[in-house]
Formats: sequence, structure tokens, C-alpha cells
Amino acid sequence: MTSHMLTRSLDRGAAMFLMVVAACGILIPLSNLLLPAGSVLQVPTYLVALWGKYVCYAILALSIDLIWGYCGILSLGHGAFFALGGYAMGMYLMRQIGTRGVYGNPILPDFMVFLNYSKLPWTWYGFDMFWFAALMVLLVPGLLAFCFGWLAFRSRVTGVYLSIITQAMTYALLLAFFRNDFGFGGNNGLTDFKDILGFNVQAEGTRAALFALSCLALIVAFLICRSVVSSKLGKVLIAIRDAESRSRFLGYRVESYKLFVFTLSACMAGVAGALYVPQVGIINPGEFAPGNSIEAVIWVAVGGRGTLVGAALGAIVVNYAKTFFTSGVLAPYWLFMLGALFILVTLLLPKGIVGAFNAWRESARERRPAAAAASAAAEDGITEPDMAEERS
Amino acid sequence: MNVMDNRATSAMLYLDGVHVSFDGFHAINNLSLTLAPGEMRAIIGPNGAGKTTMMDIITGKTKPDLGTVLFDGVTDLTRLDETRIAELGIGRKFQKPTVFESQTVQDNLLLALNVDHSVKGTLFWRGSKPESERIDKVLETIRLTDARNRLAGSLSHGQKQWLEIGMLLAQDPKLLLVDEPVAGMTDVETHLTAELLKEINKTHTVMVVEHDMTFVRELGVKVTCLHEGTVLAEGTIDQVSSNERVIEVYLGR
Amino acid sequence: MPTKLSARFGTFVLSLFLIAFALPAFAGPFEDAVAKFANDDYSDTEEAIGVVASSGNKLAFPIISALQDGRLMADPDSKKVYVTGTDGKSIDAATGEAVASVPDSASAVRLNNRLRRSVDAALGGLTLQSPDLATRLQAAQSVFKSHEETLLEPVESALAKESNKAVKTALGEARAAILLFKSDATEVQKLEAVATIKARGDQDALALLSDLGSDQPASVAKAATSAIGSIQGSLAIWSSVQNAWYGLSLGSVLLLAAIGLAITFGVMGVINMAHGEMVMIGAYTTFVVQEVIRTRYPALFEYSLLIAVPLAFLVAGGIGVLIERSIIRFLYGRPLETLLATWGLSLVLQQAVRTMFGPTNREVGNPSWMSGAFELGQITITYNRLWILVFTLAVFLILLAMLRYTALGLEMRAVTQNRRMAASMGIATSRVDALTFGLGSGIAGIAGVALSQIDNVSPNLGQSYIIDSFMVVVFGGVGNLWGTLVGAFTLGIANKFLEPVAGAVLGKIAILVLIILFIQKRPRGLFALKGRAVEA
Amino acid sequence: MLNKSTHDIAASFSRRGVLAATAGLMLGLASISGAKAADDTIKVGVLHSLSGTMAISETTLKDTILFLIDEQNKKGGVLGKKLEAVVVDPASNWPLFAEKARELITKDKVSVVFGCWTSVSRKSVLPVFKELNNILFYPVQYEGEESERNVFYTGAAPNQQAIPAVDYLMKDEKVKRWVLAGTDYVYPRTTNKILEAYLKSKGVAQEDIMINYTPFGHSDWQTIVADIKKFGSAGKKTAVVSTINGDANVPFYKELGNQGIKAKDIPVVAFSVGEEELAGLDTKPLVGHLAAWNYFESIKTPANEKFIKDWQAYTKNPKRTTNDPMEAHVIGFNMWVKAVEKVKSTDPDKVIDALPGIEAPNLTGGVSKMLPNHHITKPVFIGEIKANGQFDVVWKTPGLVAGDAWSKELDGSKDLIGDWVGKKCGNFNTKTNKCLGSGS
Repeated sequence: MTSHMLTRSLDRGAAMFLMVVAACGILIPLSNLLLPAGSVLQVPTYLVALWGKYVCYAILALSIDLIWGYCGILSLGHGAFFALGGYAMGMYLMRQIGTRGVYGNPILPDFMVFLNYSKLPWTWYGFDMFWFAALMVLLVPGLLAFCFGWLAFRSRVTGVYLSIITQAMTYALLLAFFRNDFGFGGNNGLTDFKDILGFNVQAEGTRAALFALSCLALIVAFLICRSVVSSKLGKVLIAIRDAESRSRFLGYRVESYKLFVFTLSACMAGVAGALYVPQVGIINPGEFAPGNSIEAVIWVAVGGRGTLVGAALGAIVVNYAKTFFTSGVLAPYWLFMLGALFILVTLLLPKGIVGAFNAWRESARERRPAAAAASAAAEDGITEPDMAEERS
Repeated sequence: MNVMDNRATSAMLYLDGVHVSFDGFHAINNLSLTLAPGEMRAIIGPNGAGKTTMMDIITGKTKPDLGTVLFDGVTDLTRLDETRIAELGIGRKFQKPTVFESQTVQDNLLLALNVDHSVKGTLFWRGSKPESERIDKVLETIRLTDARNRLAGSLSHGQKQWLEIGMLLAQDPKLLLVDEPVAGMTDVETHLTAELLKEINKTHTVMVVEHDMTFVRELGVKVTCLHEGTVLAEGTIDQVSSNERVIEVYLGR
Repeated sequence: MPTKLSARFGTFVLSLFLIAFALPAFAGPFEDAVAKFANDDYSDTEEAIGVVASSGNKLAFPIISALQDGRLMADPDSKKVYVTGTDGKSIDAATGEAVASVPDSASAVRLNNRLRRSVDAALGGLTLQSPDLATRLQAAQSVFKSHEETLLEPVESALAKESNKAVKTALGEARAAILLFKSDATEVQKLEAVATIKARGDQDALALLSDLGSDQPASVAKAATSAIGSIQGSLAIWSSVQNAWYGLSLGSVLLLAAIGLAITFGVMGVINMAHGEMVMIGAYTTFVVQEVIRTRYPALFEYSLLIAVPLAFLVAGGIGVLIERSIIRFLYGRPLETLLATWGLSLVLQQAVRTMFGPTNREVGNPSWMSGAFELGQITITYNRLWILVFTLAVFLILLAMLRYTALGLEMRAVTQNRRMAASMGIATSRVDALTFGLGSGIAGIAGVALSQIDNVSPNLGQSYIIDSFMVVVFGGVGNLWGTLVGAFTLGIANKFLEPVAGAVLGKIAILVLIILFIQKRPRGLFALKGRAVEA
Repeated sequence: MLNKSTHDIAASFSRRGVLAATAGLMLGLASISGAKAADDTIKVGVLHSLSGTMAISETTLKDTILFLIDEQNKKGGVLGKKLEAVVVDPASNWPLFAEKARELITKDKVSVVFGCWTSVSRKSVLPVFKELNNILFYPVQYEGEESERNVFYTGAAPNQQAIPAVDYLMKDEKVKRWVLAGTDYVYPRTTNKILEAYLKSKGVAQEDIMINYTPFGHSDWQTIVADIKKFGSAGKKTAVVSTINGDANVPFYKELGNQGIKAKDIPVVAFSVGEEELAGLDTKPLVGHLAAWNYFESIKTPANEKFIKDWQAYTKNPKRTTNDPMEAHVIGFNMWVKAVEKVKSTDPDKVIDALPGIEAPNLTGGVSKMLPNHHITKPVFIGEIKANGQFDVVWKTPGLVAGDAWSKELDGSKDLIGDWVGKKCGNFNTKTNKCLGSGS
């Protein structure tokens, strides 16, 4: 009985979040496209693009939460996977420009023309096909994460050491992509996109569609994370997070688990990057900057690590605050606020907004003894072994 | 070596001439020890005698510089890692109770169950009747049925010790290594733990490291005393505790 | 260019020398030439330099050296030219008579690089027999570079009188350089000259020999080619010595930046992402110290760094203690959270400095003992790099001694090894924590003083060192100062040997990849602690 | 414990909650968009980084625009309306530039934007300006190879900075051997490509050109300076053409000074070192090194002296320096004011069409003109670093140089021109008489 109650509330919880995302994914584009401009309820295009960006960040935050919140792997280089996914998409978009580039070269992107490339580098082969690019969006970050993780987890690089070498990884990629000789547009990166799948990227309809697609991707990513963390594998991940060597002595091959979840997470980050690029219109090596990756970790910390909703919420809240504070009179002070936010959250809200909200509810519940029993019962149900919680 | 007929020894656990040093400090020094199948052995020794390091060697956490460590007569443990050794059937309880504090008692046991531990297996795992029955049984054995849904972190110290023993049971290994199971327990709890271990010993080979002499006496099994990484004395508790060198070591020179 | 100039010079010497002698008292070519300085035209100035330098007039040296230092004032209206002495008194450049003051309309005669070379050449000729040893040496060097034929005689007469060995060698080389390019020198003279220049063996010698035209006798050309080959060969060997030196120097910078981190991260286990900002604060302390000195006590400028070192230690250390008390101490045992909080802190500190001092670079000057270079064999060693290396090693040794021999050091080690035990022994662990963190930050501050000498002093200063510092500490092995030392120098030298081969960018990428791979092999760095204690 | 929190927060909501939350979010979004556009002012967007790595350069430009607006308002504004600055901080983050540009145009409804420093920030906002049809004035020297309808380039194109500088060194200093040293990004790469082609066309052999790239913020210059020294000892007069960017310059010049490379031996001519960069340096060892710009603070003209005086009064800082990109903003701002007054409207289409041909005095005594390719005519000055951190002009072009959008030295672009008046095209191929690409 209790388990059923809980199953329901759990499903309701995930569903709550998913429904808000889905509702936004449907209503915002519709409002943008159907309502007349200037109407009170019409969401202007620039906000659609802006919120599309937030949604991509939310996917990135989910991917970080999956490994950090549930498996204790703090990657300070997740921006690298995000950026690689973005580059894969950017390369597709570049090749779609075709003869509409400023030099009118049908094959070579503009930057290659003025850097005197005579032919397309092999790394660019195949990116004129969407399916190939889409595959690469998953494959490139996934493969990098797999190789990196295979080396690191097998030799038991953990904790801060892992954090620091992930940082080194993204820093090395940053330097590499900055190089013009690397063949990916150097510091300027890839920009001035025209079409995606034949639709004009600047068009309102395309933007609305991309937004809806990002929301869909967020929903799918959420469901994947949800089913991973609520499976027995999720319990193993938490076991590894809390007592890694104990898990080993129980016969779990810790490195395989880490590798699996790290690679999955990198693929998700790649998808987030791929959706991000057509919406912001540029991908450049700046995305590899170690600071970006750290900032993404902070979104998760602010929202509440170990809670999927929290991670997504954190990304949206922090980025909204950033947008808000970087305009107008507060602009010179926003770094103070951002910095202070990080310090205060780690000091005062170690479990993030969602965690704190949760603790507050808990204590409120304890004040009402009548509800206490129900609460205990609710807690009980979560771990009922025969409960099929990945039903969603 | 790996053919059944060529068993080097009939012992469940066989250590011979094992050496380990950390930066010049000889933690284990020519240690030789055998444990017969079905036996329960108590290991005593002062601090720094190498008890925990010995367990580390058996479970693959530390690699010896020299020496042979055989399990079940055939398997060279020095070549394997912790996971593989655990899969072979060696379970370990740590000196400091180590349970998964943010998960429930029941989940702790679930994680310890001796079933498919691969990524794929856990990702697509579905609960089954035999599994939940096993868990129920273990819960009963370790007297935590009522606490099954509590978070392991909220248990008392003694309960955590038991939960960890329960996890060993769920793991159902051939050999249990139990490091200081009664540290911090009340007398009643200590007594109950001794009973529990004796019960377990009926079906498993057990090695217990313990300081508490009352407890060791209660177990009533063969005792090995370690000192400076080597075996100082072996025999019944009375024999060992009357050994002059043991007394010297314990009281200091 | 040299040939053309020397041709012009030659004419002046021949014609004007005589005239200047014949009509010393009248408004002659010398006075005309001096007046040309007032035309504010580079070609006129160049002509004037030639005439004045070869005039034999005793005012020539004061005029040319004033021109070099920007003390030659010219009034474009009256065409009068004045020499302002270093003592502030002025004379009329044409007559040598003292004047009360230089009119306001006069401004310093401007130079460009071409003229500066003419000035050098002229001064070289004029100061070959100066009583000051350094001036003579410099004169000989500039003659070597300009190798004007007309200077052969002055060089030879100076050579005859010279007693100092170094100057004598330099003069000999200068003579050889002149002879080598002198069209009417004999083949034997030229061969001798080639040998002398070959013996000098440095890049200037190489430049001179490479510049030798094809109109030389076959034997000379052959000798020159073989000399070039042998100089290049020896320079190639020297260049690897030079790379090693550069590596040591880069290593010392890395060590300096990382050593504070080796304490906070290595000893305390606190990941301080604001470590770079401590370095920056040290650099800004230096800036403030120099500003105060500049405005109040200019005489102390040479000592500004010595004053800044303890101050930077105190300022950064004090801020460190403050940070530890207000933030870090709540986060012990949660290294990853510490990382995030200190990252936030680094943003705040950066923006605070940006608000206080402005976003642009601030000027921190090099005291004279920190500028310039000296030659060691065929490599150039700059004083600032040398001092930083010495300073780094000194800081390292002092720190090592402090940890080993002082009470605080003992307490620190005790607390790191076993906090509870230390506490029960009566050590105030929280005080030790604060002081340890303060020490790490203070050393970062000291690093800032040194780095202000070679890098930008801007709010971004710290950021550029933070990743490298972490790499050094992780590579060397946490908790081991010697590891940090070896790690820093290894990375420095590896980087400098890779750089000429792969280029600066690829070299750096390669180093990062190597570190990543190395950590897989030895997850706890070069000098890892072993044993059970590691896990605890 | 952790996976519980999601459930709890979720449990507190209800189905009605979903609707309420979504509706609230929508209303919130809509209300943000309902920005009040006051009719009595003309809004001018300022898109310069105030934080992050580029703040060091861009903060001054933000102040410049605020100063110019202040001055213009004292004169009564434009078209009888006051100008109002809208300042945003893109924080040296390139995608944020695009986002902020979109915000300025859509939400704040600005009539024109002055902004960007790096090429990548310009590239990032470009699609936004095209899509939303607004005007960007870009004040920094850049690599060229661009002519867009919505962008006006008031900084130097390569032919207004790099090529005259090389000409000067060749003629006046008789330089025969060249080191092209730059930071590894598009501007130095392109500039060096152009210079390499140009030098070769002047008969310089390949072995007399050394090209070297370093990463951003490179701080250890020992090896490279030693290489330059070595390269310079081959017996021919050598010069360094530096496109080293921003922060890397200070350690570079410090190393040059310490290793004893004097300007009279190996001069360095820089395209990114101005008065602001020198402010962070002890310039005494650097006297004689060169910079090529279209403006120097030390140029003595009445217009410049007045500008410096007013600027220092406005910023209340008697030591505040001025520099080339500031002058570019001054020219661009005045051109925009003139164009608006000419068409009596701030409508971007009208202003864009009116701008080519507009003339505005620069601060160095000439009159700059907006060209059909959206670049302007500028004088080129070569300045020598003086001991006081200022520049002494040693050479200038006889007249104003017209900015080329497309370099004549590069194969890909030598036939291209930008002409937004006659051809209505930014990349018109004069050989094929065709406008390449989509053109807009």
C-alpha cells in the first residue's frame, strides 16, 4: 500500500517536471508563432532563443548531475563534451552554407578559403549529411569520454585528481581548437549559419521548432537519467559514490560502472551542445574554457546535486540571473553576485535549492505529528525491491 | 596451477612467505598462515602488527612484494583485483563499519546479494521472489527486520556492524574476513555477535581479527597472534595468552 | 646601408675635417651642421650627426651624447640649439657658451632608429679612449657593429694604448670587422680578421660574416664559410644549454606559482581555486608599494621589491587567514565543495581588484638589478630570470626548513597526519589550519611579487597560472614539497625542449596530454606517499 | 536520501500546479518582453565587455560612447531628442554577445549599436544584426575579408595598418628580413598571410620570412625572443612585425628589453599595442620600437587636444589615455549622427543607405569618409615608443588611405569588392560580375 502511494507520488514528481517542460515546449513556440507581435501573451523570438539556450544548459546540467550527484565523479571538463557536440553540429551547419558563403566556394567554408586551404580536411568528410553529423554528436564526445574514462577509471584516478585531469583535458582541447592549423576555424570558431535541414536557422519557425526540440531532448534526457538512477544500477552508483572500495569488495567492477555512466553523460552533454549551436548561432573554442565547465558544475550545486529536477532548475535559475544582471545598472557588479552565489550556496545550501526546500518540508512535516507516519511510510516505499519504478 | 587435480594445498586460504613494505617499513614480514575449509580463526595482535594489511593482501587491495597467497588451493590472489577476488567468494567486513549510509538497510543487502554484478545486469535488473526472500532471511538473522527501511546512516554503531555482517551473508562468500566486529559494542551485543559468527561458521570459513579477548575466548577457536607482520604464536586462546613472547609484546618490553 | 653611410662619412671626413681645422672661429660647417638639428627633419639630423662627429670639435661629444639622451634642445624659430647638461645647466651647442635658460619653444631633437644607429656609431668613435672602462667597451662593441672604415685609425690608436684585456679583445674584434669590410685591405689582413671574428663566435660574429659580400677573394670567402659553419656548430650546442636554462627558468616560475598550492592543496587537502588570485594580490601589493615609493621616496625604488616581499606575504597571508576562517573551515572534508566556493571567491576577488585598480594593466617597474642580461658563454641570461630562480629556491628551502624545524611546522605536520590525535595533544587545530592556509596564501603573494617582474599586472594575472600550478602539484605528487620541486622543473624543461620542435601551442598541448597519461600510470604523482595512511 | 528529494519536491505540486506554473512562466516571459520604449529618446546600444578577459580593452570604449552621448546631448541631442545609452555586459563570452545584441535590438529597441572588440565577437553578433536589421559600428582594426550591410567598420583594414607599416620599414629602415610574430588566431593569421604575399611580391625570399604563433596570454617568451635574435643575426637588417594580442605583449616586451634587443638593432612594429597597453609597462627599454595606427594620443591637432581635455574632464582622470579604437568610435558616432540628421530618421534602412559618403573629421586633422564598402578612409601613422609611454610619429601616409574590405594580396579575395551603394553587395566579384553567396 505504502509503496503504491510512493510510486504514485514519485511518478507524479517526475511527471510534474516533465509536464512543465512539455507545456513550455508546446506553448511558448505556439505563442511566439500564432499570437500577434506586441500582444501581452506573445513570447518574442529573442526570448525563445534565450530560453532555448537555458534548456540546452539544463541538459548539460543533468548530464553533470548524473555523474557527480549520483556517482561522485566531479568532471571539470564537461564543457568539452558539450563543445564537441556543438562542433559536430556546427560543422554540419557550415557545410550547409554551400555557395552562399562570402567567397561562394561550394565545398570549403569561408575561413578555409581565406586561409588558403586547397581541399577539405578529412575531418570534415561526411558532415554535409545530417545523419552523419547527428551520429558524430553522440560518437565524438562518447568516444572521448570512453577513452579518457577507460584510462582514468581503470587506474583508479579519483576525487580531485580526476577533477584536475578533466580540467587539463578541456584545457588541452581549448588550446588545440584555438589553433588555426587544427582546421576548425580557430578562435573565431564556426558561425554565420544559414540552414538546418533546409530550414533557415534565423527564421522564427525554425527557432520555435528548435526550442520545442530542445524541450523534447530535455524530457528524453530526464527520462534516461531517471531510469538509470532508479534502477539497481542507480543504487550501485550511489554505493560507489559513498564507499567506492566497499563496492569493490562486494564484487562490483567499479570502473565499468563509472565508464558507463561517464560515457552516457558525455553523450548527453554532446546532444545539449548540438542543440545549443543552431540557437546561439556560433560555436568557438571559448566553450572549452575550464571556467565554463566549472560554472556548469555550479548550476548543479545551486539547484541541488543528486536531484535531477534540481540540476535542471539550477541551470535555468543561474543563467536567468546571469542574463538579468548583465544588463543595466547592475552590470559592473554581476561577477560579485555570481561569486557570492557560489560561496553562499556551498556554505549555506550544501544540498542546493531543491535539497534545502526538501529539508524545509521535512522539518515542517515533523512539526505535524499526524503527517509523520505518512512521511516515514513514504520514505519506506522508495526502496521496495519489487517496485518497478522505471515504469515511466 | 589451475587444474583442479593439481591443488597445491587443500587449505581454503594459504599464505606463505609474504612480504610487504611501505617506504622501507616492513608491514608484513615472512607471514605464513593456512586456513582449512570450514575453519574459524581468530587473529589477534597489538596495533601495527599487520592484521589489516594482511586482509588487504588477501582481498587484493595491497599487492605483496614477495610470497604466495592461494585461495581454495588453486587461485593466486596476488594477481587479481578486489572485484575479481570478491567474485571468487571472499567477503570482507571492515574495521570501521562501512555501509552505504545514504541507502536503506534493505538496499544495502540488495547490493550485497550474490547475483549478476555487471553493468547490464544491474541496469535491467528486476526484483525476484527468491531475492526478496533471501533479504528477509538475512534481515531476520541480523535482527534488523524492523529497521529494513531506515537509512543505514541512521543506525546505531552496533547495528551498522551487524548490517555489515548481514551484507557478508547476503554476499554468501566461501571465506569471510571480519575485521574487529565488536569494536564499540555493548556486552550484550558482543555476546550476540559471537553467537552470530558461530552460526555463520557452520556454513562458511571465517577469519576474525579482534582485540577483545573476552570475545575471542567466547568464540573458542584457534587463535593466531601476529606481531610486526609475522606469526608470533598459534594455538588455543589459553595457549597463546600464556605464551611469554605474546605477553611481552602486549605489555611492552 | 652600412656601405652607403660609410661612403657619406668618408666624404665628410675628407672635406669637412680640413675646413673645420682651417676656420675654427667663424660660423663654419660645424655651426651650420648644428643649426640643422633645429630643422626637425630626420635626414638633416643625420647629416648633422655626421658633420659634428667628425668635426673634431670638443663640443661634439656633449652634443651627440645629449642627442642620444634627448637632452639636445632645438628651437625651430631661432634655429638655435642647446645642450642641457645632466646637471640641468644649458649651453649653446654651436658656441659652447652657457645660457641662462632654454626658450620654451625649444623641444628635444627627435630620433628614429636609423638616427640612433648613426648616433651610436658616432659615439663609438668619440668614446674609444674614454677613461671609463664600460664606456670604452661599449664603444668598441658599437664600432664592431658599425665597422666604419673611417674609424680604423682611432681604433688602432686606442688599441695601442689599451691596457684592459677585455677592451683590448673587443677593440681587436672591432679592428677585424673594419678590415674585413675594407675594400683595400690585403688578403692576409682579411684572413686574420676572419680568424679573430671566428674566435668571438657569437651571433654578432655570425651576422658579420654572413653579411660579407661575394666580392671577396676566394680564400677569404672560403675561410668565412668555414668560420660560419664552425660558429653555427658551436651555437647549436649552446642552444641546447640555453633551452635547459630556459627550462629551469620556466620551472622556477611554475614552482613559485605552485609552491603555495603545494601547502594548501598538498598538505591541507584544500583545493583553492582562488590561489591564482592570491598571486595577483601579491603583484598588486608590489604595484602599490612602487606607487608609494615613486611619489614619496623615489630613492628607495631599487629596494621596492625587497619591501614588497614581506608586505605581499602579510597581505595575501592575511586575506588567506580571513578566507580560511570565513569559508574554508566550514568545508573541511568536502574537497569538491571547497573547489566551487573558492572558484566563486576567485571571481569576487578578480572583480574587486578590477573595480579598485581598473581593468587595465598596471605598471610595475624593474629595479636596475632586475633588468638587463649578461652573457655566459654564448647564452644570454637575463637578471630577472636568474633572480627569480634564486628567489624561488630560497623560498623553497626556507619553507622546507620551516616545516621541519619550527613549532608551527611540527604542529602543521601533526595536524595533517592525524587531526584528532593532534587535537588531543593540545594543539589548537583550528589555529593551525588558519595559519597553514595563511602560509600557503602568503607564499602565493610572494610569488606575485616575483611574477610582477615578468608578466602583466592585471586582474587576470592569477587565472593564467592556476591550471599550470595544479598540474605541477598533481604531477609532482600531493603532500610532498620535493615532488613539487621536481615536477615544476621537469615540466619547465620538457616544455622548453618541446617548444622549438613543436611550437609554443602544440608544445603546451603535448605537455598537458603527457600529464594526463602520466596520472593514469601513477595516479598519485611522481612522489606518492605509499601505505595505508594514504587512504585514511 | 538524495534520490528522495526529487520525489518530495515533486509531491508538493499537483496537476493544477503544473498549469499554474506554466501559466506563470508564460506571463513572466511575456512581461519581460513588454519593454517600455520611451518615445522622447533615441536609444544607443553599447555592447562592450565590462568583465572577463576583454574588459581590459573594452571598458574604455564603453566610457567613450557614454562620453560622446553626453557631449551630443549637451548640444541638444539628435533630431531634437536626447540620446540614451543602453549598456550591457557581454562578459567576454562570445555567445553572450549574440544574446545581448538580440536583447538590445528586440527588447531595448536601440537604433544603433556601438560595440565588439574581437573578431569572434563581431562574427557572433553578425547574424543577429542581419536578421533583426540593425546597425553595428565596429571600432577595432581587424583582418578584413568582410563587408556586411549592417556593419560599419571604423577600425583599420589590413591595408590601412599592416601594409603601410611594412612599407615604412622597407624604405626607411631598409629591412630585408622579417619575423611575423603573432598570437594564434584569425587576425594575425590573415594579416600575416597578406603580409607574406605582399613581401614576396616585393622580392623578399621565403627564407627571409619567419612566422611564429603563440597561444593567447603566452607569458614565457624566452625561447621565441632568442629565436628572433638568432634569426636577426644572419647579416641582414631584421624587423619584427607583431600581431601579438593583448596581455601577451607585456611579457614579450619585457623579455625583449631584458635580452637586450634594442629597437635600433631589431625594431618591432606592433599593430595591437597602443597607449593603453604601454600604460602597464616600463617603456624605457622599449624606446624606438614602433606601432602603426590611425591615431596617436600625442598627435598635436586642435581637435585632438580638445578631445583629450574633454575626455579627461569627463572621466575626472587627468592621466586617462586615449587610443586608436576610441578615435574610431568618435568618427563612427559622428558619422551616424550626421546620417540620422540627413535622413531625419533613425530607421536602420534609411541610415544604412545614407551612411556611405558621409564625412566626419577625425582627430588628426583630416576628414574621414564612409566608403560604399562600409569601411572608412584613414591616415596611417607610424609611431615610435617614447620613454614617457606615448608615441612619437615618425612617418605618416601623405593622404588618407581607403579601407579595403577584401585584400588584394590574397588569391581568394583579390577580385572581390564590397559595394553597398551601386551593387548592393558586400562580396561582388569584379571578374565574373556576380554577387557571391546570398549577399545579405
